[in-house]
Amino acid sequence: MTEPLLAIRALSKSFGGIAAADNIELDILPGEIHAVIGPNGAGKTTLINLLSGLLPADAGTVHFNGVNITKSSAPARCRRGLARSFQITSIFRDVSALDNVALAIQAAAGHSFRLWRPARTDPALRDPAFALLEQVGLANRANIRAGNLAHGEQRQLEIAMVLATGPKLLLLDEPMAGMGTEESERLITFLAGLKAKYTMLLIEHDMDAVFALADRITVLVYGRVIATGTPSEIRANTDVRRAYLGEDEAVA
Amino acid sequence: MTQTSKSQRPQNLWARLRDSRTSVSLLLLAIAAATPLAAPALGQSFYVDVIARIMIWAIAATSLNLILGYGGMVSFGHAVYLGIGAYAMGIMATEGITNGFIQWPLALLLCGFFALIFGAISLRTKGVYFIMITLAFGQMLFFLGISVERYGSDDGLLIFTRSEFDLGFAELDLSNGTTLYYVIWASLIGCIYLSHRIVNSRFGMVLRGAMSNETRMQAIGVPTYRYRLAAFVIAGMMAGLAGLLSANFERFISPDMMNWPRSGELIVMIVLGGMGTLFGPVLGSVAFLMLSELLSTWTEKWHLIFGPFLILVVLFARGGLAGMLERLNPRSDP
Amino acid sequence: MNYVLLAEQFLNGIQLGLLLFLLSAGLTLVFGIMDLVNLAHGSLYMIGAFFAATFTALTGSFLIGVLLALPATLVVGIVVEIVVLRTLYARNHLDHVLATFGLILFFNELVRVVWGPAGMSIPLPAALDVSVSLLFGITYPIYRIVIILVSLAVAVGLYFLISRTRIGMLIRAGASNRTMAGALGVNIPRLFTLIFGLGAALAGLAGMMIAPVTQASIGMGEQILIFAFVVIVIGGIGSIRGALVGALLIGIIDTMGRSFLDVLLLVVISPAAAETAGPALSSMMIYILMALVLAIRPQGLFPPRGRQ
Amino acid sequence: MFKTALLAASALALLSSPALAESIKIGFVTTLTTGGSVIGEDMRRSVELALINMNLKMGDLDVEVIYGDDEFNPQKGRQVTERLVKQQDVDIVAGYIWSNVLLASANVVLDADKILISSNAGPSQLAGKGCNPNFFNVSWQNDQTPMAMGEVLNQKGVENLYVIAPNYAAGKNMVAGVERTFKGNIVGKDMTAWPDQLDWAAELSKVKAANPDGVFIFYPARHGPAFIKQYQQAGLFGQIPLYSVFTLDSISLPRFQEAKMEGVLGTIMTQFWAPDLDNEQNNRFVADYRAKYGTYPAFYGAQAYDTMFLIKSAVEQLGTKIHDVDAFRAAIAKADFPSVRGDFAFGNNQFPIQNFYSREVVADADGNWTTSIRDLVLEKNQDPYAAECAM
Repeated sequence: MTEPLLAIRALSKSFGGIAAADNIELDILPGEIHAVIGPNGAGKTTLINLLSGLLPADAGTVHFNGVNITKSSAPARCRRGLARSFQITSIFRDVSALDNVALAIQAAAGHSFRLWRPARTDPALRDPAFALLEQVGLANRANIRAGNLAHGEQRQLEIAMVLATGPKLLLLDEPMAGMGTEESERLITFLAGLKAKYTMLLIEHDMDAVFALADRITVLVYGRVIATGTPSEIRANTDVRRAYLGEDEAVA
Repeated sequence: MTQTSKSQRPQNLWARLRDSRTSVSLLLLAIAAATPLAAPALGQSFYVDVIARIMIWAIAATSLNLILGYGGMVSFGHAVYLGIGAYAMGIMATEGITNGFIQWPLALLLCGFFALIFGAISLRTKGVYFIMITLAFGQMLFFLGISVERYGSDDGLLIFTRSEFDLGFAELDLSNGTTLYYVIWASLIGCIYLSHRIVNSRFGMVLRGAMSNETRMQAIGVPTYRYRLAAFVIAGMMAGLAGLLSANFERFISPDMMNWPRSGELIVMIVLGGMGTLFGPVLGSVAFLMLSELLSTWTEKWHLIFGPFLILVVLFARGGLAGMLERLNPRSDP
Repeated sequence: MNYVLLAEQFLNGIQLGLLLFLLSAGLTLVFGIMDLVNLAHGSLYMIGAFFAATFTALTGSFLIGVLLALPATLVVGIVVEIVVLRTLYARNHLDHVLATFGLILFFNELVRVVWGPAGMSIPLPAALDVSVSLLFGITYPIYRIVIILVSLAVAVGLYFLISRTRIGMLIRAGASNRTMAGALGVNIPRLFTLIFGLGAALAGLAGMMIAPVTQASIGMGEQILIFAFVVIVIGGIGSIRGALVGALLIGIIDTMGRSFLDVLLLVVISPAAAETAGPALSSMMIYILMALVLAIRPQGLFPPRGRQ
Repeated sequence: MFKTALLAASALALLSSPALAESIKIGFVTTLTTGGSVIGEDMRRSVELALINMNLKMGDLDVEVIYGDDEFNPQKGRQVTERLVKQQDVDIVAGYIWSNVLLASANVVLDADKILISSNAGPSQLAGKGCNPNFFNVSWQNDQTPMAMGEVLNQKGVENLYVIAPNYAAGKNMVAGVERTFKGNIVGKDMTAWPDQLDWAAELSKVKAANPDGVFIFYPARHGPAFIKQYQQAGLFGQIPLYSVFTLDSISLPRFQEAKMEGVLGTIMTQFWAPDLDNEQNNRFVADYRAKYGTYPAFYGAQAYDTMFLIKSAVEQLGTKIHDVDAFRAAIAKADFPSVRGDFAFGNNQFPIQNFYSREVVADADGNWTTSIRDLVLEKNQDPYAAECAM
């Protein structure tokens, strides 16, 4: 069996007595797109926050590439190759799209204790950043202030930033949220194209996207994993249908 | 798409001068450069001192702007580094060390050291807690200054000998008012240029990024704390330079330099001038000090006018003077 | 160790602490709920003192003076909130600091113009102007006991207001989650004005209580304001309980420092050094305490739940 | 733009054209804002009164007084002094309430080779080794008044004394002064934060515990009434006698009367002057002051009044030659003027040699509280630092 890229063991987190992550066990295999689905409040975003280091876990361990990162800080995890997007777009709104990606490139290029040379004219940052913008289809918007981009463009920009950090595993928190059908479809194609290079953990409400992209799916309800399997296995799983799709009567 | 869109176009001089913020600021600096020559001829030598004092405050404000305007760190105890720089000089002068080559580096190192300690603790907190803990550190040193009798305690300390810079072949004589004036002027230019380099460097990008969206910054792998701390130390040392200059210029230092209203005034200058802009602190310190000078000669009750003026600035002049000047610019490409 | 002195100093600490609590309670609510840094809170303390002095002089009775000064300070607070502060809520802390700094300058000068530079004293009824013997040979100024009792009564009243009434429920909701309070369908602007007015009246009350001791004077608000900020930061912003604990802590530590530090220092350093180091260290102590608390608990001792 | 700048510059140049010889410009630095301005107001009133009484003339010269506000802050005091010396180009600088403000500002005036007259502050630093030919003091050296108080304490048989004073230059001098002459034990000493501390609960509890024969305090301006009030509330009034210097004066007594604190009547202090000191100059000063302002003048005002008449006497000797600093200095050093304290002479350090009296708080014929001279304590006293002055 393949060594998992990300191994989650007995991961727990609660807020004031309410378990948002309850003893989660999950393996993400190299090269797969693994979707996590579940109803609102199931703890999906909490899971990503725990994995990216934004929240400290109460218990359990996370191993990435064989290394225990349970106690690592968010920046340290990112530098190991664990990059994330946010459910609510998180970009630097006051500067241009290109500046955003250049900053992510800079972050990946080692320490930033360089206090003299102007960063905005540094080809070592600008060129790869521009290339990434081209890749996500924002090249013609490079010099627009990020806060002025359309919503969908901002989401694309965030993905460009995620890619700029040179990740091995992408943690994508509802990348299609708030997008129109056409935009979503383009993003699905784009993510599918990335599949060869990156492993992905995808949280998504858009079931079409999930079933189109995912190799495996995990279903989370009240912070607990109730099923993991291929899309067809999940589709057939009665627990899932009952707990998640709310089809108690229909199945019975 | 051409190469130029990837890197910001290097602006030519003319393009920069069209920016009214820059041109007004450069004009002010040029006036400052000409003052020691022109003022005595006009019988206004007093204004040489006024402008020197404004420039010293402008250096301090520039240093605070580095962390506040570009890093979002609202330090309410920044005047303390002014005090440390000044007291380091004053204490050494009292103890007979007048060699500037010893005084200045030691004073700056001391400022850096204190900024490192205070910053390391303060930067663990956020928001209002940060404002308050920096205030606390400022007050600690303020009370320390009050209590050390040997160095004047509450009454302050007179400095009888200015720093001596003997280069062997020549001497930089700070007891010559004009020399000191131009040292202050050059220091201000130097500090503005240094902050210009810093805020546009990779380091500056991290600082600004962490101000605008810290979570994102962490998520792209940047441990923001250490960059903030480094900026805090740089700003502390720059303020220390202002303190050194002030001690040489006024030849009198008192703990009051470190008291919290002084830190408040520094913040006022920055916001008044336009925070997060290169020349904002200069514009702000000119406006603040000139206005208080003018109003206080006009009426003793000047606070009655100045207080509401500050409130109006906050309410209506967003972006401060720099912002107002920017609005004067001819509309250029978006 | 002189136990009578120790007990007396403890009472002094409690008295200072409770006075600080009156001032801090309003500050921490305004801070915690409206997220407004109000440097001018001390000005309301000063104005309360001057109102009380004026009304006492007019009516000849301190009690009536206070009863008139309380609503007067409340009105000033409400006017300040509506005219200046209301527009500031959406702004950042920096703008708050700047604008309220302007308010301090304005109020200090205004008081000087209206009441003159000399300040005002408030005559107390003769019965309150003396000391009384307590147990074990402790004598204590009656008026300071009055301060303690009134402050305790206000603290209890605040506790009931906040834990038992609808307004209190809204205040608690606001302190832990502002948007939630909005979602409850509350008239937020009115709630804010109310809270600010309450804070102003409490600050004014503190000023009124201390004026017969120290006089009403210009600038009396600034030094105590810094104390109050230290209190609420130590206690945790937005927490009334934190303000109470922080205020008592600061009051007792400051008083004990002023009383015993020079003697304690004698054990380690020479008398001459102790004479100068004593006052310095006792002035610094509360700031050292605050730095320590924040270094260990960056959110203060009692951070309100649900706020990060 | 350039034209306006030029116009403005020439306008400024006009404004500050050098003073014509038919007037004398006096810079007067005092506290006109903040809580310290009660004293500044008393001084300014007395200066104005002096100007009226001399018909705005000193000899043939018109008099112009330019006030500077030190904002109760040494740094600001120094800056305003600088403005007076460099921008207004005054002929002489006078005033100064606070020792620390004077110490910060003195060398601005002295370096410009102008005459400096302190109308109140008398720090030891300028009386001893740091004495200066261009510096004159028209009040007293800080140590002297408490030295007189030390004598009074000895006469009263006080053995154990508790000392409380603010922790700044004058406060330290006052404590040093009383320690100089007081022969008993100092059983406790508290130096409190200045000017912020207005609540002495902790210190008063310590006094109670120490149970001394007397308490010595120095709390000028608004601090005095606050301290004494708390002394009463702590039940110490009538239990432990309170001996003060510069604490009960014509500024604070109306406050006590307002607060109905009968206990201060009869309190003894030491001073070089009192409103009822009987001489022609003082009688006129006090009567005019009361007629114009309705209250008794304080000693601050008396000193300011003397300052103006001292300058007048020098100008009358010099005529229009006031720009000759040496002659100006010599003329002032003669101290040939009618002083509100009767005889007046400068010692070698150019501080006054004068009498110190004990005085008592009394109610005058109309029931107003004031102070009245009792006994002569120190006769023709020179301060202890004069010997260190090389002049």
